[in-house]
Amino acid sequence: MSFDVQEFRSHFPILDQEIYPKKKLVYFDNAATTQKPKCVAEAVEHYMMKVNGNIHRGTHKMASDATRAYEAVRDQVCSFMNAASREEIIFTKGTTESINLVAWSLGEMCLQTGDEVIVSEMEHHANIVPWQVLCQRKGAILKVIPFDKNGELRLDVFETLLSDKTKVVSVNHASNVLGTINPIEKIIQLAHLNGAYVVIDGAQGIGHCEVDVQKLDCDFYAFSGHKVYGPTGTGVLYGKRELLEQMPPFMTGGEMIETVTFEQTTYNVLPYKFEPGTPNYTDVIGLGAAIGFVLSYGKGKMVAWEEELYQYAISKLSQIDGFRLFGSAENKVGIISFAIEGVHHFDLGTLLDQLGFAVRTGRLCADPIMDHFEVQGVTRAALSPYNTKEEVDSFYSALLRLQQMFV
Amino acid sequence: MSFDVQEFRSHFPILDQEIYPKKKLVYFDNAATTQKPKCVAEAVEHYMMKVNGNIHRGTHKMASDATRAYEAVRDQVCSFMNAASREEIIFTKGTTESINLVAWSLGEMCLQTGDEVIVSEMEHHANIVPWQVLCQRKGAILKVIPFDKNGELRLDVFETLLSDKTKVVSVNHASNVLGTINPIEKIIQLAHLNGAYVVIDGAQGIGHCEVDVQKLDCDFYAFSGHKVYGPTGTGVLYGKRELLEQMPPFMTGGEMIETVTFEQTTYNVLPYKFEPGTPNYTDVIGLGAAIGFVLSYGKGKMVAWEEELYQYAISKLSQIDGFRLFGSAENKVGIISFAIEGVHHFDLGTLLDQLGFAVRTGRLCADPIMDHFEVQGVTRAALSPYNTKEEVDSFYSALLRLQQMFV
Amino acid sequence: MKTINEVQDEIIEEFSMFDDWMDKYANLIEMGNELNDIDPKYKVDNYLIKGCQSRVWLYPTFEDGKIHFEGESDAIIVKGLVSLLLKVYEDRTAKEILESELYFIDDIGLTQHLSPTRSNGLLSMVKQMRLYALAYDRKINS
Amino acid sequence: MKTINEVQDEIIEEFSMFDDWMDKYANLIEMGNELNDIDPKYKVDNYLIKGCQSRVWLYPTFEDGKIHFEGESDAIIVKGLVSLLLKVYEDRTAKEILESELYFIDDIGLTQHLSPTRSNGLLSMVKQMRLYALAYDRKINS
Ligand SMILES: Cc1ncc(COP(=O)(O)O)c(C=O)c1O
Ligand SMILES: Cc1ncc(COP(=O)(O)O)c(C=O)c1O
Repeated sequence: MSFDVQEFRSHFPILDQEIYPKKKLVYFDNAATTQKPKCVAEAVEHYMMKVNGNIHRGTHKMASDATRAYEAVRDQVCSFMNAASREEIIFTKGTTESINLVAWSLGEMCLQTGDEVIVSEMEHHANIVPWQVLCQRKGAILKVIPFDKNGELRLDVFETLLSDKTKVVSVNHASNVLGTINPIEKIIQLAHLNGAYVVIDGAQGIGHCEVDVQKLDCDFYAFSGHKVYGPTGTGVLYGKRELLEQMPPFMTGGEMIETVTFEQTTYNVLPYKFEPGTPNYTDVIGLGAAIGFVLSYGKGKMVAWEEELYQYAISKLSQIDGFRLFGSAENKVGIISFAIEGVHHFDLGTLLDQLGFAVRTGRLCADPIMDHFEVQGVTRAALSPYNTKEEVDSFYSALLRLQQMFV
Repeated sequence: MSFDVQEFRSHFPILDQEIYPKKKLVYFDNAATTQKPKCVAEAVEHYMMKVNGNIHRGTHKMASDATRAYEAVRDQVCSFMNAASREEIIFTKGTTESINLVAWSLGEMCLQTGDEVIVSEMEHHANIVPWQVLCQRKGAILKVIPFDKNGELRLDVFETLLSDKTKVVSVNHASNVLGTINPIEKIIQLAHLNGAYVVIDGAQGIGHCEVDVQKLDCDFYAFSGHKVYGPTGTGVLYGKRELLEQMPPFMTGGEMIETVTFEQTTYNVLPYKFEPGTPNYTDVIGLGAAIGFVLSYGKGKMVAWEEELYQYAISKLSQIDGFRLFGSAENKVGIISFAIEGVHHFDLGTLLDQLGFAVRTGRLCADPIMDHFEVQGVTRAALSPYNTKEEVDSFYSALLRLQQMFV
Repeated sequence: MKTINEVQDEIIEEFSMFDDWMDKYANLIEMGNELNDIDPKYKVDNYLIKGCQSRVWLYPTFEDGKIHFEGESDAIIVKGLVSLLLKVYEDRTAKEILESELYFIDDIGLTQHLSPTRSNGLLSMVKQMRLYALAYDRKINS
Repeated sequence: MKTINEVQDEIIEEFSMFDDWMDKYANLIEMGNELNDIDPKYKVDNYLIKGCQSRVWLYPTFEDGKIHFEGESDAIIVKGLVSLLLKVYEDRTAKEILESELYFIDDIGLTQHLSPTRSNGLLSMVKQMRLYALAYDRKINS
């Protein structure tokens, strides 16, 4: 059965608006955040306005209904990622918190002076700075896998970086700038052969790739709800149980403890040990609706359409004089970071906005990629399955038109 | 002008439901989380479904509209607490994260082996464990201000605990179990005389007390949005600018940096330095609506009604044989933690639920208070200005009726 | 001797007579009151199943291939639930316990007591009973 | 010499002629193109105002109680905005700058460029101009 983009799109009423008088919105900022289907807003509204009770400790009905709904999302995420058990799913406020959590806790558990952590040159700042700070604190060394001219990781260099000093390898599943889908199976294998733990920053991966954490055998996988049709303020950290068991907690407080005295505190079992305080249960329930939504279409079908759209867009945009694409890996998500010769990305973004196109411009939280290409920034059109070929066409025409303004 | 509880209540349609067949909901679990007025859900829905764009870096209209709305809430919170500048307002996911942030960062900045941190015996776990963990890491010592039989802090003991070793004092504004409003002005003064920084856990304070951080002169003030009519997943940390400037960041990632290379990272200015990653902007905007709602009534009026209700409730409930109140400080918020002789709190909570009453039972994330009274738990009815005298009456009757079941 | 499911069905039938939840809970309370307390010397941390809201002690003995449980709780409703569990699992073999499926709690409308949270020790108690059964099963088969 | 507000009003009038935002931006681009680049030796980090999306350099000189600014940006629209700011603040006294209120940006419908975020350096540039003015004011009055 083929993918009916108009039907899919109908779940996202936000897309049908004039963002300026007579300018239809074309939303291509999907790598920054996706739009939310109606069912997500409905779930959030339902639990905010009809069944709101603080979860876990409550004896009353709204509290236990909300608890059940919240914990059901844990089960759902567990099977969405094919984790071995629900205890391996930790809710956070986003990828950034997930990575900070694992960098802190895993670092406390396993990192010594002189040890090494490997990231890649194409990471988002969220997957660089926490490791950098950790290395500084521990006297460890941060190593970097470079990428080649197509925007693919140099696995040959990676192999030379690996040694018995390597304790952690943390790379993204897909790059938010280059779009590259990294060969994480291979990276995980190589790292494990050297006894290193592997963290996957799945912010851009989760919505576009099949994720089976048991098959991948990664030790951690992090993602944000808001990039996969869910609410802001939600995120997930998957971690292997035996590691989560050994790691010290990151944040502390209520709910994550078993008993507290001023002399000694014992911690609660997984996953609660890593979820102190009142969780963002309303939005987590919204995340559950988002995942249900994705499953109802099937990631495969959604991605197939996104891929078709991507190929279509690239074939058009490459016809533009001076069009430069950043990232042409063989295996990509629908992210198109580009420049048009002689046009500053900020100027382009500003005028595209006036024409109704929502794109992102600038350094995209990835300074090392900008340094690699020696540019100050790029313009990024990131596609989602709710986008259409007509939108791509009009984007193409808009670029041609704007290009004229700068000559 | 007097307070019209029915009018106020009309903003909370959740309250008008039968939670079980023929059982009207009576919501007394307000210290765990308050219900949300319609305007909060509307704001969230609006920014989720009509104006959703990831904030701060966007060049497109939805991104900048959402940014403006998000940053406007910072201004609003700034004036709500009377902070000296908007840079002093950090958004977090809740009190627990706020306290973890300050415990980590302030601890890194100022705590040495042998130094001391003071908390009180009536703290929520969220204001104990982070300090305990910090003290362990730093080789510092945790001291505890005890409370007396009325549930009031022993300031005389506090004075003896203070010394030039004291680096931080962290106490709650109001206790989530005893209801006590602590004399924080006095505590802040005394601590400052000894050169210690003061952190106020305002989770229960913000909704019930006037909070003017400049007048109080506290160094930090933390609260959760969900306890003051706002969405879950939102929280605030107020901190004095000169301290926030000096403190190292807690979590790191995108948006909180200025430039990143693998050798060195420089941080962004306040408040962004402490807000890495995509913030929960949708809910923060909801928090703005909640604060606007509170301001439109005036905290003073709301609290006056809560106080009247509290006095009314206490006068009724004290008539029950074997009724024991935990916390009878002179200055209290509308929190009634109690036991009925011979009835286990869990049994009571379970049956109250069946009658439609939402209360909280158990240890209330405050083990030291339970240890103090040598009880396994309590039952807590926490009032909010949307509660009515009729609700209190029916609660009183319910308790009498249930008491019969256990004889 | 009745099977585990027969006992469950009996309990379901007994509870089906109460239209009113009040009567249902009154019945549980009565059962709780009637249940013998366990020997105080077993009311120690070793046999304590930690739940946040109520404490449950569970003390197993093994004899002739069967498991015998004593149990208690400080909350009377939970004690009533304990007494139901004991009825169902009393003097069963490890195998019977491990293969059983508990449905009566759901059926008598007390599912909330099995929520995956710490509001009481019931779920933990069921788990603990199975753990004891598992350990015993391994022991006698090794 | 015209006052700051007179210059602002002129700019507003000029922009009011454009119905179409396209023309408005085309005009900004033209202004950007016409603005003289600053001396490359001042195009250094010291005079760089950091904005995430575009870079702006601002080089002040002080003479006869007045402040003279040169400015540049790598983004042409921002450069157009710079040129407007320079027009408004060109050869003013510190006092004039400090007492002025910038309303033209709002009035010509470019408020978004003043949002309290880092999407461009405009807000920072206005701040920086005021800081220079403040420093100069202190210097000549001390
Ligand atoms: C006094 C006090 N401090 C801290 C907290 C923790 O707040 P949150 O769970 O929203 O992080 C609470 C909430 O119960 C509280 O009452
Ligand atoms: C690859 C990658 N990692 C991490 C992040 C950070 O995600 P969040 O801002 O939701 O924490 C992003 C989001 O831009 C991303 O694209």
